[in-house]
Amino acid sequence: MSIKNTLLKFQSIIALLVMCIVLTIMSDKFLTPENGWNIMRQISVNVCISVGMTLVILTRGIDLSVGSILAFSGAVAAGLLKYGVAMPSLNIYVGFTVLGALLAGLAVGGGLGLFNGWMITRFKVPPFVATLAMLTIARGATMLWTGGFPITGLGEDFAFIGTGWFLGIPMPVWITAIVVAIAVVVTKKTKFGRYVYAIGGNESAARLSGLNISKIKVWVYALAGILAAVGGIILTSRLDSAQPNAGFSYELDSIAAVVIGGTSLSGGRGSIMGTVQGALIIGVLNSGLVLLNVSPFWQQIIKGFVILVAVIMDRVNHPNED
Amino acid sequence: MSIKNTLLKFQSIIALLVMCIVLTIMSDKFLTPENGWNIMRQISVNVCISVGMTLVILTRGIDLSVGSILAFSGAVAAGLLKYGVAMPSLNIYVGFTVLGALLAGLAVGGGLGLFNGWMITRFKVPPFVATLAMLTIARGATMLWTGGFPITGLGEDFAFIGTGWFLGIPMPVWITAIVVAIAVVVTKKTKFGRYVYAIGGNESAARLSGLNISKIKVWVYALAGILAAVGGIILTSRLDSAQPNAGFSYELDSIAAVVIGGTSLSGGRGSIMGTVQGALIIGVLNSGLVLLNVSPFWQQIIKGFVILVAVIMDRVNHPNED
Amino acid sequence: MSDNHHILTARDITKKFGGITALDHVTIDVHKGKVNVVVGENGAGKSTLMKILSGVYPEYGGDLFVNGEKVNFSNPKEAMQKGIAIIHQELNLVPYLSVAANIFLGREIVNAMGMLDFKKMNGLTRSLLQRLDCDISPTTLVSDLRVGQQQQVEIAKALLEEAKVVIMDEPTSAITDSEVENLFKVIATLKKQGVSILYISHKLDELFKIADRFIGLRDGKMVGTIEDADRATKDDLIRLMVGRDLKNLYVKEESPIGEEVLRVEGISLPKDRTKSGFLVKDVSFSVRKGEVLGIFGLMGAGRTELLETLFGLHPKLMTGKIYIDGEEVKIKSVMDAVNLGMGLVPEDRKEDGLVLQMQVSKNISMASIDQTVKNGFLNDRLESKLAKSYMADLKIKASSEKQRSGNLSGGNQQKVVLSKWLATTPRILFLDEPTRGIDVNAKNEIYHLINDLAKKGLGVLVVSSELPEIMAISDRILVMGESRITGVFNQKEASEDAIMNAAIS
Amino acid sequence: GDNKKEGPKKMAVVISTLNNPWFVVLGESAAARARELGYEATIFDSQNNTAKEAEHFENLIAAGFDAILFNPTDADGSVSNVNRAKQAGIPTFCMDREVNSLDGPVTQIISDSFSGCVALGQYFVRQLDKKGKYVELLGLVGDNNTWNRSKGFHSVVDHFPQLEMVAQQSADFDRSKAMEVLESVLQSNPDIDAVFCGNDAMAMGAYQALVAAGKADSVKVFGFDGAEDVMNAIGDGKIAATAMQSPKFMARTAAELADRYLNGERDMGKKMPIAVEVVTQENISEFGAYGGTTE
Ligand SMILES: Nc1ncnc2c1ncn2[C@@H]1O[C@H](COP(=O)(O)OP(=O)(O)OP(=O)(O)O)[C@@H](O)[C@H]1O
Ligand SMILES: Nc1ncnc2c1ncn2[C@@H]1O[C@H](COP(=O)(O)OP(=O)(O)OP(=O)(O)O)[C@@H](O)[C@H]1O
Ligand SMILES: [Mg+2]
Ligand SMILES: [Mg+2]
Repeated sequence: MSIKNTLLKFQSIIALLVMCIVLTIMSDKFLTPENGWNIMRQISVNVCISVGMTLVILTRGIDLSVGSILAFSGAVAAGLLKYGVAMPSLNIYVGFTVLGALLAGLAVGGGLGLFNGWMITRFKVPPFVATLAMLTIARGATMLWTGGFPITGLGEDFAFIGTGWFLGIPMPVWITAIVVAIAVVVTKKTKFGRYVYAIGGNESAARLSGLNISKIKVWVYALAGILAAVGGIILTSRLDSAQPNAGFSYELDSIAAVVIGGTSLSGGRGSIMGTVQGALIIGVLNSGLVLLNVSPFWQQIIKGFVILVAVIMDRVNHPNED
Repeated sequence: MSIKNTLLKFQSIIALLVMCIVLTIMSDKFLTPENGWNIMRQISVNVCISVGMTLVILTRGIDLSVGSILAFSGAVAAGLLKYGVAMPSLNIYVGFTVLGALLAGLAVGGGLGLFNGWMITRFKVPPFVATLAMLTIARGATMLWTGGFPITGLGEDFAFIGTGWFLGIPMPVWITAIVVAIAVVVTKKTKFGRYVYAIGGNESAARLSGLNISKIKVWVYALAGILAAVGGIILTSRLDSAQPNAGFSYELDSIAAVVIGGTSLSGGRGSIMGTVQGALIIGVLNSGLVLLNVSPFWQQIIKGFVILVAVIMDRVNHPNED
Repeated sequence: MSDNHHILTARDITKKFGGITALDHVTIDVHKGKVNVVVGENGAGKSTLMKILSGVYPEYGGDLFVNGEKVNFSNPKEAMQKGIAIIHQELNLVPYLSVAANIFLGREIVNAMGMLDFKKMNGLTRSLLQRLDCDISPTTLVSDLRVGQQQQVEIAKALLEEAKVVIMDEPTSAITDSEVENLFKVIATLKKQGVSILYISHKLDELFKIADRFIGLRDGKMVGTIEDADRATKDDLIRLMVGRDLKNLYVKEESPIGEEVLRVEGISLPKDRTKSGFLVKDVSFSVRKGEVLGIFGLMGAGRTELLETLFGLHPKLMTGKIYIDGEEVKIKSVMDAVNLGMGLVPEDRKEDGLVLQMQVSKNISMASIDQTVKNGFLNDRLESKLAKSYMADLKIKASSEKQRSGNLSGGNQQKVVLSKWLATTPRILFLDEPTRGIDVNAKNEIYHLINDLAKKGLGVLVVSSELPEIMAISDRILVMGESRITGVFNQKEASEDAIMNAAIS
Repeated sequence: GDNKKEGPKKMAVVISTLNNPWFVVLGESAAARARELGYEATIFDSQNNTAKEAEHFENLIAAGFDAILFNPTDADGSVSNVNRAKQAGIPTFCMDREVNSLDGPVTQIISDSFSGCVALGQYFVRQLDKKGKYVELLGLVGDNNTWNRSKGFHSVVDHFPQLEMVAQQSADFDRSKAMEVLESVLQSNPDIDAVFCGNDAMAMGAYQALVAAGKADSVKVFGFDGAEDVMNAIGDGKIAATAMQSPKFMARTAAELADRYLNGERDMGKKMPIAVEVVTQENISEFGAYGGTTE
């Protein structure tokens, strides 16, 4: 009984291991340090976004706008870095350092997230709808800001964020690891994290316990926005280019990672580390399907079934929870 | 008080009227019979899909796979019509009439919907996840079926479905009107419709009243699939071509129509006619923005805000619900 | 209001929900160090008033005073800071958090680093629960607790802070008698410490044990107080609540007992597939037409599960045989049960009984919708007719059959659920705690209804945790303890002691 | 250490999107030619997403491919990917679209959208006799091909003040979007003379809308790509012109150059522009779809 429970508890890790073993047998290129860093670097953007998504989903919300926010904040950071802000009529020109541009990008992400949270708490717009609207709005804003053209040539310093190595580990992996570490501590060890779970578990109980639901939710959406911006900056830096259509349909990848990682869409149950495992499963799958030379059309079908199987396994473990 | 209530009740119609009046003032081309048919023809696909989506959302579910199912069933109908089924090894060739191809397309849509429903009821996969998986799977299947190429040249008879006129009314409008009429009767006047509302309102009470929840839900998802197929056939016929990437992100348009039409994402409240109004609002907006030659960048931003405003108005009316 | 024995005063409180006036210029005083009991029928406005006093509803007409100082709470936390704690009528716990996390929700203890101090919180939780004589580990998830245990966690939560006023809105609706005794001991201790209690309950017997004074609410208005609780009689109390004497207090009428309608043999329901434990174990009994079979037991005895099993909710796990009219039947789903003439009025009417946002008429026709179908379509007129006939029969108070059932008071909601099943013309009716949370007047009406149903020849099973109730309405009493039957009594030979002994054994 | 494995060498075909048949042809022709030359070939779909493309490059570097036949998503955004492959010792051969780097790819076989649209614009002006009203349907507004084509076209057409653009809308390179958008545009501008579309799928959608409005005969439609159904339509006189980019030819050339490079040949031009030719009813007989019959 207890062995069975342990097995069940670590099912996503086990699923991951099984996948890795199969891939190692089927391709001698899979189990190489290079490929390992590869996969880690590839999932870094999704993990950053998905950490924010986990918080949102824990409060029983959803955020469809992460992909668009990612694109907009990346574009803002890139644009400011490259062109600065010029107001010829006032004879003003403000140049931006890398740090300044980064902060501006994060601020934009946080601001849009804040707007999401404001709509959701102040006007009681369902999260699905509020963030669906933001998906469209932020995409339009990105197009306006970039005029539809990628912003490229952002310089060595900026490129370091996405492509550099530090102590033998790629920078995006560092950033993601730090984000994950902070998020784990916040969810497990702080009042804020506790409140996030409480709101998702039973919002009215949380309200009656005197929690400021609106404030916490606004924060959660703002954080999701900031983390989307972090993802946007990593992506822009890796590509040395802010693409106007970056992050398209990333919300679905991110929700998939969260759900495969065992976080319940009905809130209150789940964890950051689960999400990281979910993102790893998707990353290993993506990379594995390519290594095994699976046709792109079949890849989509296989991915769909993997999502189903992962979630059904999770259901088998928690049959009573809805 | 009663005037205010009446105003509130007809808010979507009023919103629609206001939009129409503004557009009529801004463009003398708006209020013409031609443009009227135009808009009706354009929204017909979305209305068909959204009728199914309304049923799904009334049961407190969601269906993200409608766009992919639309593409796949359209492609199947077009492929069978054009090439039939050939099994050279068995020396079998089956040609398809237009009717046969249509029925096959509808059957494919219904079958995929059935699969959604089966995952959701039998394995307790959350609707969001089950249909997210189907979104990917059906898209992959479409690519496999078409090899990535559109299937074109489907003949006069087939084209009539999407482009013909009958008694002075375009065929897609006829089909949509019939779908809507049946759906209104079903939701308001049949046991099945009543049960759909009951399940969304309180699933556990519905179960304890002896309703066969699983059966009803499976039917609802199957219907959503069939209606997506209807949309797919109209679209394929209008274009005289089944596009492998047809229906991309239609699920979002459809959910927007349902929600703007006042159906609650938490189930049990809403109506088919509301959804039709929601789709009309989106259709008038789309067409109006083009009529006014608004830049494509701004169109997205404006649409996002219209969704927000519509839903906030709805919230103001039903402040106590969820 | 300067006199210092009024710790809390509410003056001219008015509260409206949309068109409904829940409270209409209510003025009450809470006396220091006393148990102030608020009585009133369902929907009188008791809970609403308590929510205003505890800061849940920040918007209302009128003024609140704590110790003579005017206050206006904008959230529950502010009320708590002023020393007002509340145990809500509905359970308000977060299922996936631990007991300790729930108790400390909103006032967590953090260490110097700003991190949660689990050790300290768990320790304090343990000692708090010990005070209530309650044996729950602080780290258990609330979702793993029984309802009764959850209610104790709620109580512990209210006692955590050194409150000056503790409001208890029906705290005993789901806990066992011995747990009630513990609660009363805690209340006595609190009183000694000068803490004031505001107490609400529909169980009149227990009120007489602890009340110091009574405050009556009726239809959102204050109707008077009884300052000396010891001298009040049950009739006084009922008059305060209802505004008149309750005539025909329930006396069971004999109904002719016919032949056997339901017999079950060896019904068992394992906890899960491993069959390591049972929720229902080897239960056999029979019910005859016109008979009311009461099922008594302590909380968690397995009564709800027994009814659910018979009603087809656990077809895969259950074992045993069911006979209806002497013929063995297989019940694989609720549908089967309904088709065989069974009906179940569940324990929790809001969660499992009603679709709250639907009209009364639609709820009534839910389980027997075929009789409102004409030419294949639902017929509005037939549906209204059906609903109206039951609303008249059961005296359901509603503005019309089109009213949203969520807006009805508890007793009337219960009657709507009953109507739903009566409309299926059942032969066997299961009632699970049919009077929980229902006021004395409505209770009485439901007893009469049960009696009438029996007279019409139905077999009725009633689950109840209230001993006087079960003795008053049953022809026969089945006692359950720890998932099995521990005693069977005829009405004549039943005594409170004997039943209680069987329940504990 | 790329030479230590036995078995056939592997070519990766990285395509910007498979959501458009033109690119499917490009990808499959490249893969087919590579297989004819004795290689294993795998197609990767970047889904119009430079980030996805970066992932593909990383994966295929890890998987030890020997050469990359590359159709970039973005001239600037894809540079870093090409450089990464180069560092790993894997040569890249660009097809159809270029990257803004001279030393990254071994060679670039470019179909020049800009000059193709210049030619198309000239034909457009002639067809309309320098005056009239027209509508432009843009592709995805976040895609630089959209703008290359639009700019090339306008660089000619804007010199003729009597050619008036009455509407410029986006239809996402999508057939059904194009139909819907043009249907609405026709409401406010029923008297247009021509529609210029950023690709052939949109041209077909625009044609469908014109048929429905009964204007197919009076309005000239111009596309870009040389897709099969548009070629047929030009033959039937339904569509005025398209610009033929020869995906099959470019793909084959790329595969052959890669083969020669892997066999030691180093002497190749950095850029190989492939002419984009205007296809009209007069010269249609010289072309097959996607440049199929011209070798
Ligand atoms: N949130 C709400 N919205 C609308 N009406 C409400 C709300 N809460 C309470 N009411 C109404 O206010 C009135 C008073 O309700 P309240 O819950 O205070 O009664 P109560 O005396 O506590 O009854 P019970 O004994 O059944 O608990 C009722 O008519 C009820 O329907
Ligand atoms: N959520 C749960 N998880 C595990 N066991 C439970 C749970 N709920 C109830 N039980 C167990 O099921 C058995 C029956 O519980 P239940 O409360 O339904 O009994 P009951 O006799 O109907 O009591 P009640 O008076 O509350 O209706 C008890 O042994 C209890 O411990
Ligand atoms: Mg109450
Ligand atoms: Mg029970």
